[in-house]
Amino acid sequence: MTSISSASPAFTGKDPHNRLFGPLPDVTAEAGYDEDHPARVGFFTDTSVCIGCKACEVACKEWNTLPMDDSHGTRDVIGLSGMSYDNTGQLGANSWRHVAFIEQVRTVDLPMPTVGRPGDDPRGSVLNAEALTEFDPQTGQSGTDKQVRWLMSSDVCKHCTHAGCLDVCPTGALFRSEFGTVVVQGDICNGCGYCVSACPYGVINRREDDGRVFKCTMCYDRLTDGLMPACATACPTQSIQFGDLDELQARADARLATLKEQGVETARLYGRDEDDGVGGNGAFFLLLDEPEVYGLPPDPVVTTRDLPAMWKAAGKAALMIVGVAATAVFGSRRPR
Amino acid sequence: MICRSEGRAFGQPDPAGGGSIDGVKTWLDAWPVFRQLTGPDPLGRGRAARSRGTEAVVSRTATADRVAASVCPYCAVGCAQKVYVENERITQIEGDPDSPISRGRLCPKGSASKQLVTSPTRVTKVRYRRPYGTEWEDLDLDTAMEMIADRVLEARRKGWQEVDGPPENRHRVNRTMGVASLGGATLDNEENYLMKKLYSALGAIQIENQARI
Amino acid sequence: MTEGIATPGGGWRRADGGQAAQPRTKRRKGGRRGGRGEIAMVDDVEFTSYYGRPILKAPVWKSPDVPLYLFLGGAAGSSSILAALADVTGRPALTRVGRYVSGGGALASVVFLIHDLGRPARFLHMLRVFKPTSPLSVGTYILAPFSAAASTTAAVELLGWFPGLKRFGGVVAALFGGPLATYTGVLLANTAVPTWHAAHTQLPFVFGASGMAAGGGLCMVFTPLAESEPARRMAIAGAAIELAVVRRVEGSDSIVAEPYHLGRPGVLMRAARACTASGLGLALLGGRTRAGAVGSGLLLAAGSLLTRFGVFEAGVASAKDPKYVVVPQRERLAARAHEHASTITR
Amino acid sequence: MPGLGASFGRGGATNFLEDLANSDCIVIEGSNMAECHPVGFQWVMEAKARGAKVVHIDPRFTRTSAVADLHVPLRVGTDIAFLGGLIRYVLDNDLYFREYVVAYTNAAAIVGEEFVDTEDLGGLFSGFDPETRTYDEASWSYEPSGQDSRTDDPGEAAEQERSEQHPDVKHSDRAQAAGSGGPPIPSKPHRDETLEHPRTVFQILKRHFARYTPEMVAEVCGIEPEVFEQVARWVTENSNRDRTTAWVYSVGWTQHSVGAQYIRTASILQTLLGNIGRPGGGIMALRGHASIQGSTDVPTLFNLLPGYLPMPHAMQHQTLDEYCADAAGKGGFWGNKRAYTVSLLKAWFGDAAQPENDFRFDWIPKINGDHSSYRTIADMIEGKVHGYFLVGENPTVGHPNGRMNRFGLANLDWLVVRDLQMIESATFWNESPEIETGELAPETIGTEVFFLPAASHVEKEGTFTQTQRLLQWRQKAVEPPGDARSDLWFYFHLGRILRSRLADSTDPRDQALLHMTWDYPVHGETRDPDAEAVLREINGTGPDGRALSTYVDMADDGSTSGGCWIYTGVFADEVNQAARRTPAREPGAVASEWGWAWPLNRRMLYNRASADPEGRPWSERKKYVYWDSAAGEWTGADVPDVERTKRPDYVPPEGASAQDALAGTDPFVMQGDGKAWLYAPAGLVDGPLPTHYEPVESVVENALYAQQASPTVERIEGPWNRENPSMSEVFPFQVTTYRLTEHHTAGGMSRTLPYLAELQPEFFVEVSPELAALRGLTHGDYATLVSTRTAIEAKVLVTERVRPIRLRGGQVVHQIGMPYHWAYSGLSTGDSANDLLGIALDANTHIQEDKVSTADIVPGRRPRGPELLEFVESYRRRAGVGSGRVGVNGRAPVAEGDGDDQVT
Repeated sequence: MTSISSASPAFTGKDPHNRLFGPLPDVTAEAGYDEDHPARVGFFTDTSVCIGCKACEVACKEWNTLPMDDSHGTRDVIGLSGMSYDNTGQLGANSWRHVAFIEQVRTVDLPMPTVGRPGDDPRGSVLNAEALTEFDPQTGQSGTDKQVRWLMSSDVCKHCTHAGCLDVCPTGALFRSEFGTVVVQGDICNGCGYCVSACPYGVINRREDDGRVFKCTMCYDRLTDGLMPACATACPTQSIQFGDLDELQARADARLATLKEQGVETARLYGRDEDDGVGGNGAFFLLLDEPEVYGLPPDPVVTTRDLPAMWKAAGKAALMIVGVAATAVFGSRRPR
Repeated sequence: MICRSEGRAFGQPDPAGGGSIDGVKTWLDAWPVFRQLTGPDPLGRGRAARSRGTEAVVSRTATADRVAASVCPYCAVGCAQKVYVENERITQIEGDPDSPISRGRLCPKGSASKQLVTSPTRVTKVRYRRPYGTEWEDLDLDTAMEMIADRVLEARRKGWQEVDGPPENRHRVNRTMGVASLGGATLDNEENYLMKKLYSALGAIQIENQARI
Repeated sequence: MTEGIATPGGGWRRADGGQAAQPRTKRRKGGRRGGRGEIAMVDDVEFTSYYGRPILKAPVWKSPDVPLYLFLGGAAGSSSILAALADVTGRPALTRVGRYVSGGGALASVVFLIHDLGRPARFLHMLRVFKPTSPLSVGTYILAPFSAAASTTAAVELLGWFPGLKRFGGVVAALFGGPLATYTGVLLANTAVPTWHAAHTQLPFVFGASGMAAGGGLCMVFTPLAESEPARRMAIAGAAIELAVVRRVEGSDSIVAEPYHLGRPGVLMRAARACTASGLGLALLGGRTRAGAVGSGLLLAAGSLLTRFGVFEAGVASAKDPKYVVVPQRERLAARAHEHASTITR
Repeated sequence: MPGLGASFGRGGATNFLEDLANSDCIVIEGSNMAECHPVGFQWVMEAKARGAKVVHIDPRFTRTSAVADLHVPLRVGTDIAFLGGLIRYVLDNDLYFREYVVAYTNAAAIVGEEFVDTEDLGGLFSGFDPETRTYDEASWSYEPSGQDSRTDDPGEAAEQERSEQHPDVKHSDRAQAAGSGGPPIPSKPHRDETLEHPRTVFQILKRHFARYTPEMVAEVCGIEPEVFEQVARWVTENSNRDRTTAWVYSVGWTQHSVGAQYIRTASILQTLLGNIGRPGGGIMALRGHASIQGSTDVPTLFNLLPGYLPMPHAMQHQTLDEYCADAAGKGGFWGNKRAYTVSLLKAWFGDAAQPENDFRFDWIPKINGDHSSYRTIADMIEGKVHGYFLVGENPTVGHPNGRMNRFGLANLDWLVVRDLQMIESATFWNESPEIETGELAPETIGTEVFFLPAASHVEKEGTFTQTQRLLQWRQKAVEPPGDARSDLWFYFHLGRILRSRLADSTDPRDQALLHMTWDYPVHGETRDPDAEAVLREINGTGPDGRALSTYVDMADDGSTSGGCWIYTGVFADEVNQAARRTPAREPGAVASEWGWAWPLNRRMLYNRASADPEGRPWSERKKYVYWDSAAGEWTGADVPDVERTKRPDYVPPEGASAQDALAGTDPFVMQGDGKAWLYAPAGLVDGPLPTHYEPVESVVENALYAQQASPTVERIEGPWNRENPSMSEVFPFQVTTYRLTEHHTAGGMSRTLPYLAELQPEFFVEVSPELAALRGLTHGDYATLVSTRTAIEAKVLVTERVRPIRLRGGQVVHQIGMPYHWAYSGLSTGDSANDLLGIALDANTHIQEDKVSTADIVPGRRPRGPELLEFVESYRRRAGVGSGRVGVNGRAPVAEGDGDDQVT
């Protein structure tokens, strides 16, 4: 028997079952799937073991038959970006994985800036055993006055718990799949472009010659066949790990603990915290520097968190118009 | 009218042909707003929003006619590949997780293997450039093989040596210096074997391979 | 615009260094001419980014389609209310003009909305679901009945048929007119675009007020003086509120208000203010003359239009510069860290 | 890989990739493994996750360095100095694995009195002939022990040894014949197991490496002594009974004028540390192409027959007896050379090969010098070569000195190119840079070009042999499109047509062709030959006609056949063992039923050394193959690399030969003495021990010896291959070339693919900020690089990952990084890095030194057309080298009669 349920509590953000932000233990059930739906799956991208090979980018494009483009997303054009080895530039309609390359150097604060023969400098070397043993992953020690480190990180759609793109999609083209992922339905999207502005990570984008928007589907079709997404399948060093989200979270916590133990103070998880502005990510990361260094927002918040307040304001503003109009009409002298 | 066209765009096909109560029901079910109002997905974020295309999604790994066991042709790690074939066309190439060496993983080049073998810029017809010619010409494969055979015999003859070396150090060599060959290191062992065998039988010795480089 | 040389110390934080590699200094007020607002802005605030590249995708909405849509929706919405009330109070000329403005505006806005789609043929997919979380979905369910009612009303008004239906249509349109004029504020605010989202409780008022200024202004232009007074009053009230709220939005202490003052959006916003303010003055002082009504009505409409363009482009500019994403979020994090200073360790 | 062959007896990687996970320390040197072998690199990351230290020693900070624990940015071309320093460190501090060294290496062997080391000859060894620039190795020999210099034919063997030293023989790459089976040695040496005798290998080693102090290493390599010490500590702390260190190298070592000696140095170090033949140890040679190991095992190389049998040399090998004399009666598996050779001849010539006709040994053509690829190119320019086959190779881009390569092609009668895409080597006649400069024109080029489309790897079946000697069978997925055919098809049918053309010939020279076995079954519409039948022929058959299971069963009487003896067993039990796909039980375990590895499915070579002389594992942690005394056989995780039932205490009886001449404690079964060679008394043409020489083109003076560059470097001289003078102000910067993850070698398989082209879309060079400032180079703009060969332009990437090196005296060495994938065709285009390079060869291998050269770099784009020629010529004039001007199609200019062209 069908019953008409009211959407209004959700509208206020106060419906315990349809919250617009905050942790959601079962985002899939939230989207109307039965109890026996598959576990929510996700990506854990451990950038401390990324070797920047871009296999993820190519495997993704091969599976999803995406067009080639340059670092600005211009389709069927290529050119050197000058951003280290990153010629993909960004996530977009044509690139659903993007490997960022960040070159960093810092001067070693100790004396002896140049290489020379031993004994030339009585104060000895900049390097000592302790300094050498506590390097970060992705830190090469280069044996002179400068330390170089080259960070690499494969970015992807975050498949947010509270996905702005999904929330604002007016056609239902973007939907939550039974795996808890966020997917665009190509037969529905009419290219309104709202999702593009709603994504706090700048992930989804419109392919201009096609008119529709595109982004990572976490290989929805492969998931239905019991396969891993193409990128995680290809990743040579398991920097991209795919699996049940809770399992990945446990693995990530353990990895972080290990790195911290090894003295890698710069390691941190990104998108792991369910109390963050998007209720945690389905695709989260272990980073070795601040998120913005990788082109990620440091504290993203799903825009719909504030939607109840906005609707309230819009309602008040509409009443204001009616009030002003009424005052204007009724306060004016009647024409003769 | 709106709903009808929408129903065609994304709804389920209407088996009852419309008009009957069942037909209306099916047609209503196909309208996500109805599913929103009546189902567990009032906000239309998940189950209610699923399209006909989504319900029909199937992985092309699942529809393949067969899967061939192969090996990546790029570097020498020797990553195992699974080659999916459907209607005699390659639909996907990916790593074979059973491989003890690669564990199913591929680098960007290996991941681009499908593009390598299905590339539209692959040359699939014999091309021929005549001496002093300024254009490529077409040539039949059989004709090309016959022409090459002619030229091999002629070059072999022109470059034949019974003996070689300065007078004080002259030895039988039984070979031709007229034909040389350079192979890539993506040749199969079987191919290399036939090449070396045939060239040696012809007396050709300047047989080289990328392995030198 | 991109640099391949790594910045020494850029973002590299380590335990041994003690503190962050670079201090985040407080923003200086104003902001200087920053070219395209990328690296050139670094001297203004210090923040880290990925080669100065945007974090967000700039809105793909086209200009002028969307700003025009916002403008027309506002004008049509407010004028439909005006028309309905004028009808009730026996102002046939104002009623007629109001219906024409709202009907014409409704039709045109539908056209612009559809034209802005990547796949215009799929416009009807908008009616596939009803998403309260999507202002565009809600807006569709506002615009659809509104445009149907308003344009039908305008048509029968023009043709002079079915007077009864006319009033009914006018009332229906008026019911949806207010939401139509203000939901567009939510439409822009409910995005990750920093400058838009920051003003999320104000934009509906900006747009509602601006819609009244535009609707009132346009009705003033076409309505004989005898009946134009309500339009003038609504326009004056709208313009006054618009100026006041925009001032608050632009004057915000947050860095994300900066785009309102820079570049093209800055020019647009200044022009909008000039038009609206002068329109307001003219309406107050000379709005009861025909020439004054026409002049002030046009100025107010122009001001409203420029506001829409200005707000739209300021948002686009804010999405293109990572500064407007990183700095406010960093400030937010810092504030939160300050709150929990005792428990948080970096 | 003669460096490995001369050290251990086989030229292949000693371990397998998965085994890297068992390492406690991994040193990657001369390889950018993460970028060039990303999937193999997972095992390095696995080891790292288990706590191993990962060191990357490389001039450039690469994606490998990025995830290493330590990056050592040594100056390009100084690896021998670095490794030599490590050897000295190990010897001086008594950190070598003494028990292993004494038992399993030739450390105790006593070298003859005539040997004089580089220490006493200013960087040369005894026996050098400056005229021919070759060594006579006689003085390098062991002091004979007298008792066991046994051979079946002493006279012939002596003759062989004499002729071995002839320059013609030297130039014919005999070293590579040590690919399986170390070089033959005349006799087993005297030994002093106390290692105290001054002429023991051990003491010679100590003296030879005495000057490679940490300070000297720092000076030569341009690194901190402390960094060196850190590496030394990590390596030695992780090399003992319980722990092992692995060394990984690739073409960063081989592509040097002393490439084989680079590998030798690492071999010496790893042997001293006791890391060979043990899990997590070894030397991992990473090959760069799908079947590059296979292409040397079943060689299409001028100097080899299948299974590393040398190509017969005209001076030495007119008969089968002469051919086998050096090995007959010798110790080690090399002792069965005759059986392998006869089986090969039976496989090729079938019934026509009989004992009474010497198994038709005379049908194998003879070599008498260098017939390698580069020499052949020079010969082409001279008009000496008429026809050329390019089979999946793109030399005008992938080989150094593209211009010279193109001149070679322009002087052929005909050229057959077989490839997937229209590669640059097929379009040289109308699209090459020399068309633009006017040096070539279609109207003057008489080369007839046939482009035949080839089948891709999924359109044919067959085996690749990957980097760890593993053969893996590929199934055919689909038919090739259009005219595309497999190379197997092409050669089979070409042979068929040639045989039918000559069917009636009685000319002796045609008889080999007419009598060779060429009756493979064919399949399908295109009549594709059956690759499995070919593989079975390679495997060989026994007297009963069934496939052989092991080469041990090969006989020299003609009763067995086999096309490549080291591959015998790949078709054991009539089963295609290479097609097996049984996964390993757990990650890193030895997956013995996945594919098939030569020899005899052994995954780790010399694994007898994983046990102590008594046959017990060195430690529980590093247990691998050991003697099970109860069962009376060797057992363990892998196929033992020793006869299964040979007792550890076996002592060869007087007069034993082949494997029977090796003791139960001899793990290096392919060596005549069963030992790993710290000192190579034979097998390498440039010295028994590695010595640091500067690269041929260097901006630095050799700090170790008066001898600047390797004395035996081979050069091919002509106007099209000038050499940049060392320490020249005209060419003040060091250049190194390399690959990127996103592309594959000459680019035919990557620049044509959108998904790869977009990832690295343009040719670029990497320079340090300091060099950019010095030369006014702008990030993202063009720069022009100039050498005596030509000038090319590239986009500039300024990066801190490339750094200048300051040497003593303040000399600053700037290094320019240059990936070599580009040329004018495909989606991603640019000038070709290899055009900048010259050809100078390692005399052991005829492999070119393209990892290091010199050039100048200036901002902006290069001149176009004929102006380019004048631009480069002006550099040549300033550097004082000969003109590079050429005549029609690159031939020597008639007017100048420039006589320095040595190609005769």
